[in-house]
Amino acid sequence: MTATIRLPYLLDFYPLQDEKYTRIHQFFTNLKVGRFTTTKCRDCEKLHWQPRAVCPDCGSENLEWVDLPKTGEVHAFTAMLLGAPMGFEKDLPFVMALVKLDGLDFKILSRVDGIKHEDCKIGMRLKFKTVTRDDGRVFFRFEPIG
Amino acid sequence: MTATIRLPYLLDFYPLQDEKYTRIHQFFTNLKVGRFTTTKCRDCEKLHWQPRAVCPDCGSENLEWVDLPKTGEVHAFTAMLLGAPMGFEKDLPFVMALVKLDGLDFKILSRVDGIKHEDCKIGMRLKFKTVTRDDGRVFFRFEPIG
Amino acid sequence: MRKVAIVGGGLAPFGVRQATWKELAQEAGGATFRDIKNLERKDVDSLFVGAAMPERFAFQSHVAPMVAEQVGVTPTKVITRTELACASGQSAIRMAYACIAAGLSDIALCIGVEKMNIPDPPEMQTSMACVLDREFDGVQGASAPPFFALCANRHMHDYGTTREQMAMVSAKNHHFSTTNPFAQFQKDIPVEKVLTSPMVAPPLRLFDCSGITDGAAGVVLTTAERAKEFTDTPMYILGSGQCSMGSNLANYKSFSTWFPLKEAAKEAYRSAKIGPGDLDLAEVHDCFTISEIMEYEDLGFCEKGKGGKFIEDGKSDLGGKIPINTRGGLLGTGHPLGATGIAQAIELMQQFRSSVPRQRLVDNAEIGMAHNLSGAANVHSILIYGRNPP
Amino acid sequence: MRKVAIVGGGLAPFGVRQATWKELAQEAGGATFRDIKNLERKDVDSLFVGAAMPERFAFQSHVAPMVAEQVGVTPTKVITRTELACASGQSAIRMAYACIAAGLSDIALCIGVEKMNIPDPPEMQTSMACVLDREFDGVQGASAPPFFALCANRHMHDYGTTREQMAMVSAKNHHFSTTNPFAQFQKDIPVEKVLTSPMVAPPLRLFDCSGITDGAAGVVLTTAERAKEFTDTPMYILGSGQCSMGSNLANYKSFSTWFPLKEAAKEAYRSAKIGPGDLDLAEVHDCFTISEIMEYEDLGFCEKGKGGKFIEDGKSDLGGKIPINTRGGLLGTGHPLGATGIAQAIELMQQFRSSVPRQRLVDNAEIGMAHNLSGAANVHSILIYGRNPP
Ligand SMILES: [Zn+2]
Ligand SMILES: [Zn+2]
Repeated sequence: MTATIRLPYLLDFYPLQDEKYTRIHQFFTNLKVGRFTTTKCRDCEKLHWQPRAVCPDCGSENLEWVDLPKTGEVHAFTAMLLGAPMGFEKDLPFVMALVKLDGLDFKILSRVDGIKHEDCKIGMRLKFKTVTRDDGRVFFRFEPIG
Repeated sequence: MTATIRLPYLLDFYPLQDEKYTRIHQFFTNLKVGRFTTTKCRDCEKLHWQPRAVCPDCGSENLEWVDLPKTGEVHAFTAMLLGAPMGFEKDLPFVMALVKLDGLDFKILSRVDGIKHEDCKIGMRLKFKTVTRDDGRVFFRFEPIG
Repeated sequence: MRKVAIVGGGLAPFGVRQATWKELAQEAGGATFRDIKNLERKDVDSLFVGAAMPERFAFQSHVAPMVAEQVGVTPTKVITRTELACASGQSAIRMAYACIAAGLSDIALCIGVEKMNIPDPPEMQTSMACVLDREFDGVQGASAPPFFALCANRHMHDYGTTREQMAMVSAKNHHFSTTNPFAQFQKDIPVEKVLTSPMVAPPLRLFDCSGITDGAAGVVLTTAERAKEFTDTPMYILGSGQCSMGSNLANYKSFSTWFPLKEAAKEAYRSAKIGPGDLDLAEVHDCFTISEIMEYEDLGFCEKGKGGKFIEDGKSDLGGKIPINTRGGLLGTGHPLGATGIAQAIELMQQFRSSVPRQRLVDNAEIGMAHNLSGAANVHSILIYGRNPP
Repeated sequence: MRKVAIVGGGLAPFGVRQATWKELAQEAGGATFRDIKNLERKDVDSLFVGAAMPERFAFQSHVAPMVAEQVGVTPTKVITRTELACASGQSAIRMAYACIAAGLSDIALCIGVEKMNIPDPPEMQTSMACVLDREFDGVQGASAPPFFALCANRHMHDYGTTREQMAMVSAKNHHFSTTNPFAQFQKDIPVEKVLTSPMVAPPLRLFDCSGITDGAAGVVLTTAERAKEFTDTPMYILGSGQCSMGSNLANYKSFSTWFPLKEAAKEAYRSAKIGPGDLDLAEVHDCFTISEIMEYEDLGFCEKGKGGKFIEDGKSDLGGKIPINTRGGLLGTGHPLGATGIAQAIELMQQFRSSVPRQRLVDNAEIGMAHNLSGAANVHSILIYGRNPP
């Protein structure tokens, strides 16, 4: 028999996601229904990554939630084969890529599921997906298209 | 059924005690046989607390292990009633004191076993004792004399 | 050496915040830039982040560039985080001061931030305890409340200080914090309530202790010469002092006198060319009620051993000899470690500007002190600020 | 602004040490004072401790006063810890430099120390990963090796850099470290062995990565004016540069050019009034082989994209255009985060003194650079040192 032991807060990479802990809880609420969103400043029009509580360009808190493109391409890739942190050991090996979102400048770091490192290529097309943990917390990853 | 879960290193107050981890492993080896010791510099005669690998007064590494007095008196006292760190919760409440060792200037902080806070007094006489954990690691505490 | 001034600053509200470490930094940055009309983010050339333990409380290291991004600055001269436990915020100001004085930076932002309320309180307490010498003092169960309780026990024994006198410190500072919308606690806590609150580490009770607090604060420093570009009311740094003695408790000379505080005060007064009698007000580190009482003495506001009498006689209250902790202190506003030293500077600046609420205003204040101790009071850090240039 | 010099320093051996964090600090302190004949511990007025993550690796916070006690100094002017991840040690030197230049300190000790080998390697890896943006990048599995692997992947794509060229960096630095008894690794690692070592994060293999290292280092700074009281061979600070851009990886302008490095270099050369061609040698941050190659380019030692060719042509080896990482670099000596920047300064000082072993001596060196990146290369820190006063 195995029991799941909750990691102490200071060993747990997953952000706390609800209203009690973060002003960007809407990001996670949106993820739960498959939306990939971030904040945009209504005052200076700056689009942020990651989502913000306060605009880093103008200091405004008048922000709105907007959808991000859910497709993109590999700008660079690697994989983790050795030396995983706690909570990631059982996932080894896994692929990571900088994903250039379509139409935007952001190159977001993401795990890429469903592919081996040997089969990755710069420029390869990817699409957004979400993963949900046992405790209900979510995060996003990407996977190859088609 | 309960199982003991080892605390991660960064939640475990007890020092790692063997040769693999510390140059003052002799301190712990001595504790295990009931000796309360520290280092003294053979070059400048400085007596250290806590035990050292290098003399802070003259930089010498030519140090010897000497025995400390195992009795002393309460210089100041308190207790922890609320807000214990992990690993200490089940010990609540417990008494702590600054123990002025007989004949020396050191006022060493120590848990004091076998007494309630209400019964403590400045000047009260104490004697050294050791405690041993399940995993074999030791530390010292004090307790009232007589 | 160039003269240095603080030209503005702002706060994120202190308390049990429903916000992450990063979001608190964002708020402090936003508030700071709102306070300084003519300053653009791109003009900031340096950043100093005061933070005690983001590695533990927020599971995040290398926080200086993270704060730069959160607040929208791009340091091209100097960037670092300063850590000095409870004095991490003041340490950020001190390093900015040094860099500007030396000519290594022209406009420096300091952000102090701490997120201390985490889901598991024992894990928070565990992290707090490693501020002391973990291997030899922490393992014995020591953390902040027991350490200051030992000082209180000894101070009561040596000088006859009473529980009532300690409670008066808490009541005074909580009363001040009723005027401060940024404070964690905004209700009066009368002496009687302090004396009957739950015992934490005897003789200290719950309201003898500052809170577990989330918060952030920011200030901007520049040369005295350029300060008027950004504000009509700069606050100048007149002097500083800092001293460290002992780390393991066994190596302290005393527990009822903080010798490193006496040394730091001497140097602060010397460098500012003033004496304690020249101060119009002071922000001192009241992490526990006993701390403020000992600080009255070791800062030279009263004779050694008479700190209890000093609060009893109202000498540290508004209208007294030297009003202390008018923003509510750590007891009233909470103590987000990295933010505290910066929040103290903001209070003095706002006092000099006469922009604090009437109920806590010290009329015509011209010289003020900000003091922080850190850890088990083995380091004391002091800055002396003035409304007029040195 | 007063001119500043380093008058001496010493090391604790780097490696998997059977010693605690505190004991490493003691060793570095001892070695530093042994190196500076006329300096007494009581004359040190300030202490700067460079440490990246003692809160996690050593479960210890508020480390500056702890180091003061461990090495036997009593700072009465300035004391703080500086944290800037992998550049924490250089940050300590920079802050000491600022305080001495400004007149806030006269004699400052810098101690850099890190204890990274802890009983549970995954716990160590977990701590290392929080150097990146933990909430958004770390949660995706990112830590140092994958980040630098992404840079390598992109640099190979953009400029045709090869695996063999990267391996040459490792072979060169490991060869230098065979001359360094303080190094973690003291054996030659030929190119072939690098290329067949276990894959960590493709394209990076084990010997493309610096080690997990325990170590400590110390230096003492004072004014250029007083330097000769303590040594016949002071090393002067000629200039500095530091720049921070981006924190979350999404906000980087490029992964094959480090723009903040280009900015930091520009400022360092400007303030030292030199160009890259004036450098006789450099210590640059080879945490991974690809880092050193990118640094050749972005520091201006060669054209953009030609870093691979630069190592291939032996330009960074002894006798080449600019010998790089003669003590063995991070690849050869290991990378105890807080100690690295200080160990680099010691190497340059010993080169200027001609006291390093003949096999790595750069004859008549007069000007050298120490460079550190930190975290995911979002901050770059540079100091320029000289054998002669500025
Ligand atoms: Zn905006
Ligand atoms: Zn000695």
